[in-house]
Amino acid sequence: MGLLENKFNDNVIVTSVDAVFNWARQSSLWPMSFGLACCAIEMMCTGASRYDLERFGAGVFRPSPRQADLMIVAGTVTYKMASRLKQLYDLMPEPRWVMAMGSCAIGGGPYYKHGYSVVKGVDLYVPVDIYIPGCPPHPETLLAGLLELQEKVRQDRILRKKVSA
Amino acid sequence: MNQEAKAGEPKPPVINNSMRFRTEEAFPVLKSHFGDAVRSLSDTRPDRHILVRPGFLPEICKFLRDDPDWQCNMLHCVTGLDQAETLAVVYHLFSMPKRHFVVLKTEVLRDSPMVPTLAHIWPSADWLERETFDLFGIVFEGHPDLRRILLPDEWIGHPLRKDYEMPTHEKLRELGL
Amino acid sequence: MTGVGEEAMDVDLKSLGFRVEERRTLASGSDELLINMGPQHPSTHGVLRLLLRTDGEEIQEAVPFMGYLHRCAEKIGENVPYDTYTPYTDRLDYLSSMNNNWAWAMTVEKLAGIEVPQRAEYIRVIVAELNRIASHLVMVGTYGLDLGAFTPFLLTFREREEILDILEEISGGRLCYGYIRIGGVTDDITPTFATKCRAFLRQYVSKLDAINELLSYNRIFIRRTANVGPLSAEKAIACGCTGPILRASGVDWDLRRDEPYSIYDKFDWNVCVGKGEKGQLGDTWDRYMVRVREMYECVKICEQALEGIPEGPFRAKVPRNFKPPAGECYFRAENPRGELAFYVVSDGSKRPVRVKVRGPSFCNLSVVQELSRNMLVSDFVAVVGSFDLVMGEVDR
Amino acid sequence: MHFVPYLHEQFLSAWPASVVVLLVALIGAGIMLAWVALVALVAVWAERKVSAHMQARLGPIYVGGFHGWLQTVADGLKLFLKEDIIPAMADKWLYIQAPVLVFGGAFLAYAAIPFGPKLVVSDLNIGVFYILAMSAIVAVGIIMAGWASHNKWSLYGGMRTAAQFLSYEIPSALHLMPVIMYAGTLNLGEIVRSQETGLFGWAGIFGWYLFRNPFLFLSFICYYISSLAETNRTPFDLPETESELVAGYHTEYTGIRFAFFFMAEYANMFVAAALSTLLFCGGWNGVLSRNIQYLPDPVVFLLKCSAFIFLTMWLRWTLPRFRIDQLMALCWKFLIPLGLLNIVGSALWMYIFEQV
Repeated sequence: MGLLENKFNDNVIVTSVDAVFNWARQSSLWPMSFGLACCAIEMMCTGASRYDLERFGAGVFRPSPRQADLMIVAGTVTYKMASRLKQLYDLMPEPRWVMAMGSCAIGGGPYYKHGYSVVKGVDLYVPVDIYIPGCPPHPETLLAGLLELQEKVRQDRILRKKVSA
Repeated sequence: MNQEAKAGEPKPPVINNSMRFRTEEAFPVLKSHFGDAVRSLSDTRPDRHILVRPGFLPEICKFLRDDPDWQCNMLHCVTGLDQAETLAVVYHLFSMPKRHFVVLKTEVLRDSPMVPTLAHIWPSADWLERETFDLFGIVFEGHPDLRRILLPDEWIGHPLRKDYEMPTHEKLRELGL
Repeated sequence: MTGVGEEAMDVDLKSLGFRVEERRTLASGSDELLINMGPQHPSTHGVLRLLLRTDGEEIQEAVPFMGYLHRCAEKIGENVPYDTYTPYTDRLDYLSSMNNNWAWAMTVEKLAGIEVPQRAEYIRVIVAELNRIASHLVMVGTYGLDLGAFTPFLLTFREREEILDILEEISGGRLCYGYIRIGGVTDDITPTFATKCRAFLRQYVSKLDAINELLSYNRIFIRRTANVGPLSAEKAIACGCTGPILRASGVDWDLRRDEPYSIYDKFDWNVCVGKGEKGQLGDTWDRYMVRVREMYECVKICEQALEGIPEGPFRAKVPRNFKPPAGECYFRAENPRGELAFYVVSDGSKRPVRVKVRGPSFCNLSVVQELSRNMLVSDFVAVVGSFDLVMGEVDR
Repeated sequence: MHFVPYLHEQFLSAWPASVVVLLVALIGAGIMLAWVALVALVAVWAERKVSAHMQARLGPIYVGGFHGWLQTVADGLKLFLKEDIIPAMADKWLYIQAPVLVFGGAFLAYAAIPFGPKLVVSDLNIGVFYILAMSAIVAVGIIMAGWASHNKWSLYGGMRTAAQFLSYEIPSALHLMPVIMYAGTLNLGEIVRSQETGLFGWAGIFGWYLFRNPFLFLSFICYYISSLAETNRTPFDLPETESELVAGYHTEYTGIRFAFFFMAEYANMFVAAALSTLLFCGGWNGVLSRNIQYLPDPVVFLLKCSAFIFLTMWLRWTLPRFRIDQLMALCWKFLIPLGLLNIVGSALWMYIFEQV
């Protein structure tokens, strides 16, 4: 969007264009098939028949970060993995979102105290949009997180100027 | 339940847990073969172990593997131990044909932890020893490829030693992790 | 490929953790290609990294690197009380949490000499076998995925959900249960548990047959897996392989029969051994099929155990401030992936001095490097998939 | 094209002929482009729904209300809005051209596909040849993408494509030969017209080349298999195997460029289905005689195409994938010899039974 991004004051045209764009983005959040640990199994369950992420248009798990919109950090991030995770995040094209799934990704979880090699929260490396608690979270919790994220995407300002903080 | 019970080989007695440790029986045999290299038999419960001198470990293991009475064809586990003054390595040897375990232990000094490798006797020792090296800093002499296996190469220290301090996030970031 | 000088390549390879000698062989302008497979790759099942040295499609060598999920399980074991460690064992091999819990509980019970009530033993067998089915289902499904068949994956997961429902009902968890505790189980089974189990097991066999028809006996599937990556029995034993991998190589060895723990000697079932029906003994198809057949046996065990649940307490009396006597103890149990063993050293306090986890996947994985020689990339994916690695247990 | 001179004479006589030709071509291209986009959108949505229902799922259900019918529109719009990344080490020119070429190849083939007796952009007298040639361009594009991405997985995908496409070009052409021998023309419309009546003058389904003789039936099956391979569909989706090559040749492509690859795949699928329909299954001829065919011709044609597309999807969600050497063995040891056999067999059949 480059040149046009965040250049306009609110008016009917840009507001409706934004609404359409945001609708497209929120309806098609393709996650990267990136599983780290236990939570990855629950992520797979969420994508599988009973919970079926694809109902929300988010079931296209892309193996390549280049085509993904959403990185679900599903599991424990270790220091050995963290730099790779950062690299994967860098490979994703804008706009991109990150979900920290499970307590390990949120803040180290059960490995917080004695886990010498566990990163205490993936937000030390990449910006996180949605935190999904649980160890591991129930698939329904992940779905709830996805709906929250859709809400967040829906309120994004693309052509309109950002609201100054 | 056991249809193909092998003839001539009695089925081990069925109790709640039928793991068979023959460490006690192995001790006099090893003592007579290797003399001073075999130091003592521990009196720990429920499992006991034989303390051997590190230098003779490969020979003893080779004996246990090749001797028809023992036939320990599988190195089941290699464990590092931090015993304050010394570091120790515990080997659980298992014999599939004879269905028994023999437990060996060897102690080394904390400052120069050198143990000869068993990788040429059992290929499975390769990774198990690398892991022990990674987490305890015990050097296995003659190991074909002694590198860190679980932790990143940049890591400093051996975390399962009792005197290891938890690194801070900032410190690890400085290492480039 | 274009414009990479030798020096740049050297640096590149060094960052990949390659050894110096091999760096030289590559830098001298050979046709070989170094490819990183993982830690983020769809078919490495988690965060395994494999460095492939390939010549065209043919792999010369594949070097596994792990530790991307090293979660310090052994360090934590030294720092928490015995019972508190149970939830951490859940997360070792997260596809078979019940079996892990059980192995840990039995290790501590052996150390402290605790006798477990019969009712608890039966419940343990049932939940562990159910979990074994669930674990093998994941393997079957993801293995289909590795070979390009997507539908079996979803069908197996649908079946797995049924098991998870049953286990959730008694334990409260879907994946990590923490249900089997030292001395018994956390809670008695619910009144509907047995009927639900029976209902599930009754319809399960036919569903499994359907999955077999769809995948296991598919001609393309057989051609992709038979005669691929055969593992000899000698090599399997020498490398410390256990469980389905060992059995697929023709070694008739199952701890549940040959070294029975708990009450496994009371049931009538068969050990599934690879026979090399579709190709060589110990090939990928055998490794896959051993698991499929084991699921049928699990159903048998479950059905018999369900018949025999006695009345009585579900947990032995274990003091709240549990302190086992000083000593050391080694115990192993047959997990879906092989023999999970714990080695515990106690000094009589409420925390262990040392906990060692011998993960079956860790030892199984060590064979991959040797098997990978002169193999096509597609075959290699099939071989790695057939080992059914769970990185939580490899890296611990 | 009788249409152009007619237009020229009646309405646009003031304009030079070349401009009128260009104008007509542009309008045709525009319509076809819209059609290709529509086909891709519907096919992607259908694929997701079909796969979902085969796997005890629902598939897209919320986006756009009715069974998620706007899902692909949202996907396309989103891909259009994504950041466009060209990897630093990539061969920039080839990288940019590759998706255009892949999509272009698929799109150009549409020019010669007749949707009804008169409904064709360009009624080429070498239609079959032209479509085969155009779909070969796709292979070049994919190889370019694989090479230019500077990614080893992409390179593998590209190289596999090179091997696979070039091999399968041969059987797919060979198995069309018997039909061309029967029809005596390469014009697709003519081929369809020649299927109006068949053996003993029976009309309808007996006119289809599929049922003319056993060799043609075999040819059809073999052609269908090779067309699967040419459109990268399971069990022949080796160039983009997810579990082996991450995403194959389009691993590094983002946003709109990736969308082009994606669309090309489904556009190609339609071309393959259309060829099967036109050459073997009577094109727009219904199962009964043309005299009692009440459905409009394009509808019949599209219904048949949809059936083939559904079959392709069905296979995709059922079968595992071949290995590269098995794929090659199938082509060279099985399909090509059979193709030669079918040509000889059909020729003999024609000579003996139909006295052509």
